[in-house]
Amino acid sequence: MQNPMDGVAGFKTFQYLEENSMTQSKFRNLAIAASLALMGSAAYAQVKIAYIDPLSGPFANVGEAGLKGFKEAAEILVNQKGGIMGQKLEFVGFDNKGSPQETQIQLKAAIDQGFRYVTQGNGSGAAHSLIDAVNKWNERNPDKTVLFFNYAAVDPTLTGEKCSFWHFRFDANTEMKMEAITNFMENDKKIKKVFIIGQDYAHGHQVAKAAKEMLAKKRKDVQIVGEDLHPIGRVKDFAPYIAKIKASGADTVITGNWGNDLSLLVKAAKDAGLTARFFTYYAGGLGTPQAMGASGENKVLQLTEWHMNVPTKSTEKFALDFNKKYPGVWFYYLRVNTMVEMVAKAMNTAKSTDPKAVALALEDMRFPAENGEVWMRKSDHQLMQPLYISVFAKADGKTVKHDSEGTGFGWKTVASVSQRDSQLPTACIMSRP
Amino acid sequence: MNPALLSRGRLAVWGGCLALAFALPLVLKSGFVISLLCQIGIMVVFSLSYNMLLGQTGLLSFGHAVYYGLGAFATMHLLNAIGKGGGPLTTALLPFAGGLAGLAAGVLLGYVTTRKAGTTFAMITLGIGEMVAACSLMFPAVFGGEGGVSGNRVVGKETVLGFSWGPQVEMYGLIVLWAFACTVAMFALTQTPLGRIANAVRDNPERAEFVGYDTERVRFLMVILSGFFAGIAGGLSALNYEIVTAETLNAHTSGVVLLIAFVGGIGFFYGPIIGAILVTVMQIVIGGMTHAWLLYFGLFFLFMVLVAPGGIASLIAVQRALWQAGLFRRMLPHYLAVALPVLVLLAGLVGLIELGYALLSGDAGVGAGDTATKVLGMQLHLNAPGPWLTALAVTGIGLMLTRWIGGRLGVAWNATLATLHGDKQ
Amino acid sequence: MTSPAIRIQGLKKNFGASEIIRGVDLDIHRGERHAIIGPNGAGKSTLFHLISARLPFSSGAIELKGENVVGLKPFQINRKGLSRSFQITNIFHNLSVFENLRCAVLWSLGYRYSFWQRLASLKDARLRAEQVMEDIGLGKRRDTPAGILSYAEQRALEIGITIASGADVILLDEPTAGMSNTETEEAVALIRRVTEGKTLVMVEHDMGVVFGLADRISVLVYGQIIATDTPAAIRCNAAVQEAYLGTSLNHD
Amino acid sequence: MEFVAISLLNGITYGLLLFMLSSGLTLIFSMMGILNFAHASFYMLGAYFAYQISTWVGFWPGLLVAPLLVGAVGALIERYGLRRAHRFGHVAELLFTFGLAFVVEELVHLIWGKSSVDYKIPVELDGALFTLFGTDFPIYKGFMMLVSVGMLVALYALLTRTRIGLIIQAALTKPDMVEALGHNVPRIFMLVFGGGTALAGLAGVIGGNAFITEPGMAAAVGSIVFVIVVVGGLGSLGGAFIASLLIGCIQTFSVALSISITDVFALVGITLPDGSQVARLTITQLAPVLPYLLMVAILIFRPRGLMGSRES
Repeated sequence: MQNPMDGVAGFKTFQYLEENSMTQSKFRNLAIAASLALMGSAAYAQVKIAYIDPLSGPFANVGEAGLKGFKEAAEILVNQKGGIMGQKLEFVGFDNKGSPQETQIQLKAAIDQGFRYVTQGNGSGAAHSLIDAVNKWNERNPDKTVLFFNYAAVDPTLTGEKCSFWHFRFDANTEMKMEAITNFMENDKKIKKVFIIGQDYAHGHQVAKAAKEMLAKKRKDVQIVGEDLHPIGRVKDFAPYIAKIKASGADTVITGNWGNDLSLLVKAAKDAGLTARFFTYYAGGLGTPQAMGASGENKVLQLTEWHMNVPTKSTEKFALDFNKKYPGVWFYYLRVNTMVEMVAKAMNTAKSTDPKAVALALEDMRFPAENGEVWMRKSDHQLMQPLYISVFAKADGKTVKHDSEGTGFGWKTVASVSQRDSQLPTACIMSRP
Repeated sequence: MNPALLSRGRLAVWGGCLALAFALPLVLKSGFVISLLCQIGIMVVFSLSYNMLLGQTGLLSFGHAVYYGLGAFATMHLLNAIGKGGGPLTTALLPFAGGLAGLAAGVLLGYVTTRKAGTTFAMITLGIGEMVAACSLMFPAVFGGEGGVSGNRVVGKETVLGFSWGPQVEMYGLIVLWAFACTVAMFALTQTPLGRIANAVRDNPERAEFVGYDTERVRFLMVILSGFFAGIAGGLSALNYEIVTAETLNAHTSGVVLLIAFVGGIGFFYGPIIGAILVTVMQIVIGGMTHAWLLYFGLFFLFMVLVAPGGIASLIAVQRALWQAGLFRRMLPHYLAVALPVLVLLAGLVGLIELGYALLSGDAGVGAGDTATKVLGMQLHLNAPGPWLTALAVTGIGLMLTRWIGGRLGVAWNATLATLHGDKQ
Repeated sequence: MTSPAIRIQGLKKNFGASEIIRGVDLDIHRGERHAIIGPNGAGKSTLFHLISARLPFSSGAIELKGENVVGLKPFQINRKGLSRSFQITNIFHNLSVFENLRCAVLWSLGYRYSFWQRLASLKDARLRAEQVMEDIGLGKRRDTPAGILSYAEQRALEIGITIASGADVILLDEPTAGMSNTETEEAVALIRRVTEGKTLVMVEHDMGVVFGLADRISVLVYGQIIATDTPAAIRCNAAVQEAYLGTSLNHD
Repeated sequence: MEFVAISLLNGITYGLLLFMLSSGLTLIFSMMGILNFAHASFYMLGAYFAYQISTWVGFWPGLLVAPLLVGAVGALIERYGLRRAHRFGHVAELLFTFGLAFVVEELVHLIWGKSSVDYKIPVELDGALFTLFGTDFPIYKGFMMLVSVGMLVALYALLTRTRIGLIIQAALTKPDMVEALGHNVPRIFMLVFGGGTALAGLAGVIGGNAFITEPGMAAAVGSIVFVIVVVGGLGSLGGAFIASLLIGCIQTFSVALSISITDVFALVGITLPDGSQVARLTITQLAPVLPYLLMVAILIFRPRGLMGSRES
């Protein structure tokens, strides 16, 4: 049985999950929020962004890590540097429990409390729900528009067929990531046989489809020796899948798996002595390195916009401070910082906190992020940024200076993809207000 | 037994509820509260439909969300299929199509599940629920994969009596109408031969067979009808959220409806209504205040199972019986007397739990006990013994007082109940 | 001549290796009051369970009013006009006395699984249930949940449910078990009243009741009927005397 | 061939782990008539207790102590929770365990956090036991098999060679009779519940590090254990054993079959229309649903289960 409460249609009206910057008591805040909600007014001296992600239930750890990242980024990268036209930027958590329907309720709660910006990232289902709801809201309430910043939902259709003027994505989508991975594979002639394994849902299907199409174009000689989809979160023992991969003779595995489905897969591979390399999207953070441990050494590769051993101007310090301040939560999302800085810059440039003006300012923005110059493409609102392929290797204090999540293993860059090279054409036909 | 379904008293209650439901958005203008009321309305229909099985027929189902979810998907697909060809009137009637889908699912699945009652029924519904949920992720063409299926309830520019259903408050009106109609229908069903025989089958299936009824057929019919109303609830949720995801038919949703019905009281028709309102509102209050709300909710549920397995409705019913017998006044001082120690005990427990959360998984993360942390609005040092000892002491005192005064309440309660039943005999 | 109310031929029932009913042949005439007696463990209740299809039998045949009823389910047999009571009270505990009785009359009045008619408007069902309620003397307990009735009242309700549908073949399984003398007398009067003009088959231990009520008596010993005759004849039957060795068949 | 051998090993290992879980559930159900919804939560507790103990004194003491602790917790819950719920009937009991499942999960969140914990396989058991057709068979899996079989033998000995075992065995088939014979049934209930949960705890101790110790681990195995108990037959330990191995092997072998439903039907000469999504599903995709299908089929065609002696 899964936790029966996850789906409880729970609503948190007055969700003040202030982590540590609160000066008033929660109860007083509650009262204020309640009266504001009743009046429906929005007299804030701050710029507030509603963070709508799971804060309870099975994905709560991921949601909480994200929220802490946003708060820290807002504080250090914006508020300590003068804020937004003198106002503070603040992130407030709204618990959607990972449910697309709950997401809509939380959006309503946020709008009621005067929020005009929302951000979300965990789960494309919730992202779809949010993009629909925001579009409809803006259509029905043109004087109170809302803008949606997506920091991690990677379904290509969100900036493709379903693209919206009111949605900006700061993470590379599935296809862009696969483009980068297959570009890398194109040059690695050791790869002969590829096995694709994924979770049996939209994301897994998209990864598999992109991998097949792109490999067919770039490496005609590579043989795809197998393709498996397994139900998400239901497989305990991956040994049979590993046995199958082994039997297929694959030297490379591509997977879009995340969370336990990834950790268990890697552990089972190690147990069975499978030597194939794993190309992954999500091996880098949020507990996966810890769960994989030594079994991932020199076997697991990941594609990210950044990792701890990519040299930066200030993010290294930021990350170390973050890890110290929140023991047990490891800094992972550089794109969160990028997003916070870009949003602040857009507001300052537009000299307005009106969502439409901010959206227009964000379009086509070029920004020197810590991982290199990034560009928000106007045609589909997809951020173009450099990407890194790295392998899980023993921390040595030099090229692998920092380990990941205290495991003694860290990420070693094996290739980087420039912002320009990660670009792909889009199917977006955007309707603009 | 009053021969009229709509006696004057009953008519007043029904009318009052309807009037109250319509009046609420006039007082509470907040869009969020209206969304909330919409959710309550949907859950009322859903949990009442669930109680047709558990409360009225004695069938413990762990897969009721299947009917709800399929109703929602059917409604959404129909909404999208009609597209521009429809109008607000068609949209308003769509939940009926959801009901028909739930009914069809009831015919199909009920045929399999209702062969048995009791534990076997519970497990087979669990299995079928898991199966449908697992399958829903495998057929993205029907269930929309992770993103679900979305649609737009506003069709065209025309309106019916000025309603387009676009604004949430108009949707709320629609939900109230449907919920009211369904509630009346489900209540009426309890007053029909089938409804009564379902009670008989719940109480004693063997005897029901020996007064001429095929218990399998009775269960089957009840599952079908219950599926119909669950499907309507699903259809309403499809219109309300304008998105339906696989989540609507999985085990979580089935678990939720069971909790709601049980907490409200399965032995009474209106129990699930109380449950739907209470569960939702509890989550607002507690969920808004603390990270630990799931824990509090779980403990509350266990408490209800152990202390008031008849749910809130049974507590109300007993008090009402006391009131009518003129005995409520005898108990009132005891209630008041016991309220204080219970509050002390609760305060202590809440303090302990909140301290625990703050120390172990709270704001500053694991092991951050050396910094002053906010707990219940107080700035506390978690590594100092003071707060912990205080909370422990309060809990201890509360426990002792509760046992002492609670014991006296128990004695008075038994005496009063004896008088009550004595009067009846 | 019309066929008997119940005709049993060569009926056998095994539980595993042990044979409980070992070939019973019995005709119950229409309109008679027939008692089945026998020592404990003779299979009397089992015989009832076989007739009413609560248990399947191993071999043999049963006819109800000339119709073969082998393989039918309990509710089907009930619909053919056979109704039974239970040795251990078997009522609808959470329903009121009135509702218990109303449930019992619904099918026979043709309301079946209807969910489009209001119970309250079914005048015939109400009148019939009220009639039975008066007959069994529970008029004052109309709205009391059956579960909290006294034992004797529950036994009366048990009989009430059994006869409410108006079935013309009634099987009563130890209707007076566990009752005091006065209660038994009332129960006998009740049974006599409500089975007027019907076929009654009863299992009973109380010989006073048996000899006071029955037109004919069958004696079941170790799964076989050793005698079927009038009370007077049974009293003098040597085989019966032997089977009941040590027990008196006289009034006590 | 080699694939069959490897899969068989994997299937049996997994099946044995499942048996450890389902044996406790079966015992509890047979004795008390309770379907313990929280059973997998005790499995999770076992893993977390063992993790905590392993951080203090290492893996081996935890192997012994953690299941005992879990059993003690189980016994206390029976004494102060379930026994009370029992007065209100089976539905209340079932709902109690239902609620318990998520209170336990929240408490685990509270105490050990929401992410996975680093519960490691002890060094002594890390590595390959033998290599079969080029695939390593890890020592730890061998160890898991050993513990499972050891537990099976111990359980068998307990049930057939001791007085309490005989009483329990009698209660499996004739619970009323045992009560009538004047045994202290409440205490036996407490023991059985404690014992059953301890078995789940043991499964957690050795399963937690083989897989991942995290708050969702109970939910992940919860429903599969129910399937086993139903398929095997409620109240039948032998049935639970066979069903565990059966489901372990089904899950393992079905992964190997990349043929689609269309192919399956083609084998028996039926051609399915092209293009339907159902037809294109492969057996591998269906693998985790197969146990549920099996359960539904069993419930329809043989409600007492493979080896069960009584219907629920």
